[in-house]
Amino acid sequence: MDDKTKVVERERLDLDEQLRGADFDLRLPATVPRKPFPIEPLTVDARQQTRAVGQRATRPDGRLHGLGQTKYIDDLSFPGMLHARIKRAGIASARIKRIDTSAAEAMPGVLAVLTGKEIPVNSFGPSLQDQPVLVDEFVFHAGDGVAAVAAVTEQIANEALEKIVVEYEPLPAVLDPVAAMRDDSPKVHAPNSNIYASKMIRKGDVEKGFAESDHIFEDRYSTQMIEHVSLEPHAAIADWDANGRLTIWATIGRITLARGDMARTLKLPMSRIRIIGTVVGGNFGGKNEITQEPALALLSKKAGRPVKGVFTRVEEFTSTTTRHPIIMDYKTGVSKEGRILARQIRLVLDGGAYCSWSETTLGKACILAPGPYKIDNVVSEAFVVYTNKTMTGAMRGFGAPQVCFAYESQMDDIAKALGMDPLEIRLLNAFDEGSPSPTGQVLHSVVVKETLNKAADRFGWREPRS
Amino acid sequence: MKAFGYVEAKDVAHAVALLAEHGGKAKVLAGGTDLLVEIKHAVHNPELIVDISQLRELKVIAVADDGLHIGALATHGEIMSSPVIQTMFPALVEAAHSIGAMQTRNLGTLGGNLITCVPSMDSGPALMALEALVTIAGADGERQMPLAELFVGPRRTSLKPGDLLIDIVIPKKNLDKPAAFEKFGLRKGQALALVNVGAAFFVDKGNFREPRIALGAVAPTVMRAPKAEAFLDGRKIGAEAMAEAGRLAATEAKPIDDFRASAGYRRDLIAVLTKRALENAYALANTLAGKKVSEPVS
Amino acid sequence: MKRRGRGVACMWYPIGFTVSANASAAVVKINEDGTATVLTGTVETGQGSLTVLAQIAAEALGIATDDVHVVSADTDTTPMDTGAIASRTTYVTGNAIWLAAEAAKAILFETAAPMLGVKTSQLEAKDRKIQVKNYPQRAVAIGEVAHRSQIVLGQPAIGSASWNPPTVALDPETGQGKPFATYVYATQIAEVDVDDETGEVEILRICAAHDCGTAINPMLVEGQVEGGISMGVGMALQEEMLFDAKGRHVNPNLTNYIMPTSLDMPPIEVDIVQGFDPTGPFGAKGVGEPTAVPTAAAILNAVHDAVGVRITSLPATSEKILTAIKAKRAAEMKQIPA
Amino acid sequence: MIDVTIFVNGQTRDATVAPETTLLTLLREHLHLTGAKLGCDVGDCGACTVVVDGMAVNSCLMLAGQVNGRSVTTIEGLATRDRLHPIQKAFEDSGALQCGFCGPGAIMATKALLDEKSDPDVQDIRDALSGSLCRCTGYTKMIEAVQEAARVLRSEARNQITHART
Repeated sequence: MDDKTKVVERERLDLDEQLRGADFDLRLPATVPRKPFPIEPLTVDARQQTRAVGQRATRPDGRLHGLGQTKYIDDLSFPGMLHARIKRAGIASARIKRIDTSAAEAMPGVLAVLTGKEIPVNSFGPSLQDQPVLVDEFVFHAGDGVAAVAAVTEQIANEALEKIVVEYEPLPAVLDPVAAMRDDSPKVHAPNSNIYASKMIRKGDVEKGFAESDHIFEDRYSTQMIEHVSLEPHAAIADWDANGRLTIWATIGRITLARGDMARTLKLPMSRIRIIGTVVGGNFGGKNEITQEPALALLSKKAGRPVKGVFTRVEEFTSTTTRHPIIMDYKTGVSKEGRILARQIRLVLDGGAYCSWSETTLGKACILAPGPYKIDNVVSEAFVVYTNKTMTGAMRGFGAPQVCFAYESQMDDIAKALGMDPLEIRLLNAFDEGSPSPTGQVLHSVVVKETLNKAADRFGWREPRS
Repeated sequence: MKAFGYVEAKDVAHAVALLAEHGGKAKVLAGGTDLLVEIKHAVHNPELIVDISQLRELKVIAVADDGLHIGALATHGEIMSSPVIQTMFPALVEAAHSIGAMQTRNLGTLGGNLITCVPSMDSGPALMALEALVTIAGADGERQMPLAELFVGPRRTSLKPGDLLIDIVIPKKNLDKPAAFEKFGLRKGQALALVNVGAAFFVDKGNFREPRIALGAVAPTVMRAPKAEAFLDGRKIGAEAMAEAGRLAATEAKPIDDFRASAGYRRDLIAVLTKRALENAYALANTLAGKKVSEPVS
Repeated sequence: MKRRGRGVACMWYPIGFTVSANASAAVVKINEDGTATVLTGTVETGQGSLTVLAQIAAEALGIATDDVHVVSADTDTTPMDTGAIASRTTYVTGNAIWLAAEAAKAILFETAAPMLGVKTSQLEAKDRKIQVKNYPQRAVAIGEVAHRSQIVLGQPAIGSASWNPPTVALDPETGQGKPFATYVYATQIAEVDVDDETGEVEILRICAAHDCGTAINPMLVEGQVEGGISMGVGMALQEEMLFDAKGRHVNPNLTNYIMPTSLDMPPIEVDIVQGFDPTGPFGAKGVGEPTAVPTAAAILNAVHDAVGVRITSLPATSEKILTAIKAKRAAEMKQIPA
Repeated sequence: MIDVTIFVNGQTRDATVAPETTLLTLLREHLHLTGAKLGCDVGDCGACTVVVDGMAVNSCLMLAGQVNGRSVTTIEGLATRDRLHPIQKAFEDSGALQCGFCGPGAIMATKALLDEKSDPDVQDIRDALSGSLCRCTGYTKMIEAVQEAARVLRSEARNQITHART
């Protein structure tokens, strides 16, 4: 840099920066600043209390986040590390006729290319193992991966993806969960039925309850597909040592399960796999299972180098799990005083292309669907169906936000029809300590009424409205 | 991003010369908030980037004999904080403020927003309602034309390869014309417009004079609403007239159905936003006139 | 015109997996200076779970949060854990750590009992000391006990434990059973303004009262509630992954997938309804997921209160709301006899 | 390849990079300043926010060539060896960061706001943070943290003035 430029630069500095510049140790090889030390105390009181529970203790990791020092996966780098990218199908349902990776493999800078056929056990999933790491015969949804590349730079990896030729024979796609339940619907995972799990809760006698009711309310509600949008995309690094031991650094909230899935897909003993969960930049249920990790491991093995894979934001939407859309039919019988006497519920969950955490979501939605209310007569049944869309899985609430939207919307309509205050009808029906749940469980530490009253007091619900 | 060449233009002449030399294979980098996204998504694969982002002479905001000049490289942030624009055209401040977020407003430029030429651009409607002119530098020198003539279609302008938008001028006759900007998006922060509206008119003895209404996101380009304008011109200012102008504007627009909204909903919004823009322009007129509202609009 | 409305929604939500095992194991090592290291297989994914787990270990050992370091998320070094899922970390992993800490503490008590001349059953750990219950004047610093235990007696104070929530399988016919060990409850109330010309909803404020048993760290509980509500706001009004007729994604980016920005979020007032669940660590249950559960319902009930329309499919976009308002007006017009 | 000289966090740095290198890549991969994060790569999420010549920008939307000869402050440039920046301290004390991935960007956006406006109201703060998407916090504690940081910075500025007078 010439002297003239330096003068210009100096003028731009504020005092603070000049002082820091003066402190600059010229021997440092890079711009990375020396770490703050000695650190000022963390908020002393809370973290030093010896009655630790109940304290508003600050988080030690919060300091590192604020300094930009937390090492997320993309902040880690190893000598010789390669960058992986995955080619996405972009078609919702198809048979793969041919995959030609030769042009990509011939590119300078490309060290490994992988297709689904090379994966020892090409399926995984927390309950049903129906999800291929990379699809090999059929495409089940547009976000499926068909091939993976590891190259010395991400730019080269991206260009290599364009050189991979995949020929598809398009197949009919089923996108609507209700249509998917019909016998004549195309089967996502043929020849199996698209309905891949169901659940039933039955208590009392709903028909008798409806007969005794003064009013019957019947409504249908539906919710949408939602993405977790963790700010940190799914990311992982795979590396092997000369003893054939695999280490995976990954954005995964469940390392024990991840190790099991890695062992299964790669046919490796668990003792030869190490999963290190780094600080995860947001999970919300979206990072509870493996995604690209087996592919990265195999690319790393082929190339003999560590391999990093970071999903793009687009892949975060197209190729990771999402929240289940649910179609919810509610039939509720109430007395003229506003007591719920019977409730019949039918839920259809759109499961997308793979099961993932659908069974859990189905179960929780089905059990929670009647709401936090004392109801003697309940039928709640739920079905989850495959469609050729992005798979739905775990997301904050496992079906509960959806059914809560339904039962609480209907509750207000019931209150309105009966001329009751929405708060009062809830207090009338809400669980008490010892109330039986829809599955017959005797509930303990029940405070639903306390939360109703507390929120109402805070809001000023009972004060005259302006 | 794929590989490309990069040249930092020393001045406008240098930029124009580079563009003349490389034609359609070159792309101009002003703020980069649209261009770099489009290159990342492989919408464009330019061979050369001509970086004009540091040309300070294209950032000048000043009143001259022929009107208010806003340099094409003035960022949305600079427009928001310009005392001249704040005083004269709060509608332009509002339009700039409604774009993206602080970080993108500090990068994105007025010229870039106009040249990208997406139908939902937020810079277009208010400027079009103020009958802004644009100055183009090309191989044959500079020329000026109405802003409306710049827009040809979605992402298509009338600029020829080698042309560079350098200046936006609000003509002298409109320097004291009250103008308003209204926008409706799917959220409050970082929203793209479902509909946006610019409106401007003079108050002449309680009547509309030279009303101008421009609509965004409801046609292939930002468009004027001539029927609504003709309806208002010379008419007594009042709430019903404003509402009727809104209804007329809604019939003139050619909105489309897409995943963001239906055409019908966009028409509903045009009617409401046009009415509100007229109301706000009138309120501003009264403020500027320094007098109390003689005729409340509702 | 803007019309104001308010809406309430309450909910219940279970902690842990549905019937199936979701164990946690933990190791607590008391260092020879009386500080402690906790090993857990769970992963910090932003909630602050490691801080909460440190607080649980500290409480059990009578030391401060700062005295505890938590090592997590490494299959080579940390014991198995079902992970950061199902709002289970505080409750299940917390119980495992609490039990492990009790086991480690028992070793300290064996060392301390002869030092203090009492039985182990007479001891408690408090304020960084091992002391005699109801006679705190007789005490010895926990560091001294830990040092003696490890260096002099060769009995390092290390405890390990695991815990799994007790459940009863559901009957396959009727679904009757005890699927979860415990549940939490919550109510949220939203106040909104609805623009009846555009259908736009502005959320003015949300009051949230949440039960989590004992709040191990109220600041982190509030953080969960506030964040969960932002997801609920997105679910209520904005967010939706859209597909074209061929099943391809239409809006796989943050420009067109509309999630709440800071300008879209209302002020949130959080109340923690303090409870005590005897099955949880120091009475704690959990709070992560339930925070996102009642928000959409409360907002849509407020919209109904404001403009009298019931939106039954989410998200309730401004277009859906305006369409419903227009349909309601049309129906009302029909009812007026000519 | 192009040569770039930037003044980053008070230090002059040279780098030779491909023209398509973004400022974010320059910082993260060439200068090893990994505080700014890549969350979307197209200017929507704000995790890559840094301050260039006093203005908060998305570093994923600038080419390295554009910052040649300019001054850049990143999250790594806020704290000194013995002291957190008041914004960092306020974010920590308020529990404003959960997963933390948006944190460096949100803090740099806050820095730009408070440099411009020492006493922002809540609407100003919401406006300044609207380019920093956060999925964990609902922005509530973040807004409280910005208010607290503003209060501390104002009081420090007052003390400095008083100190200068005496």
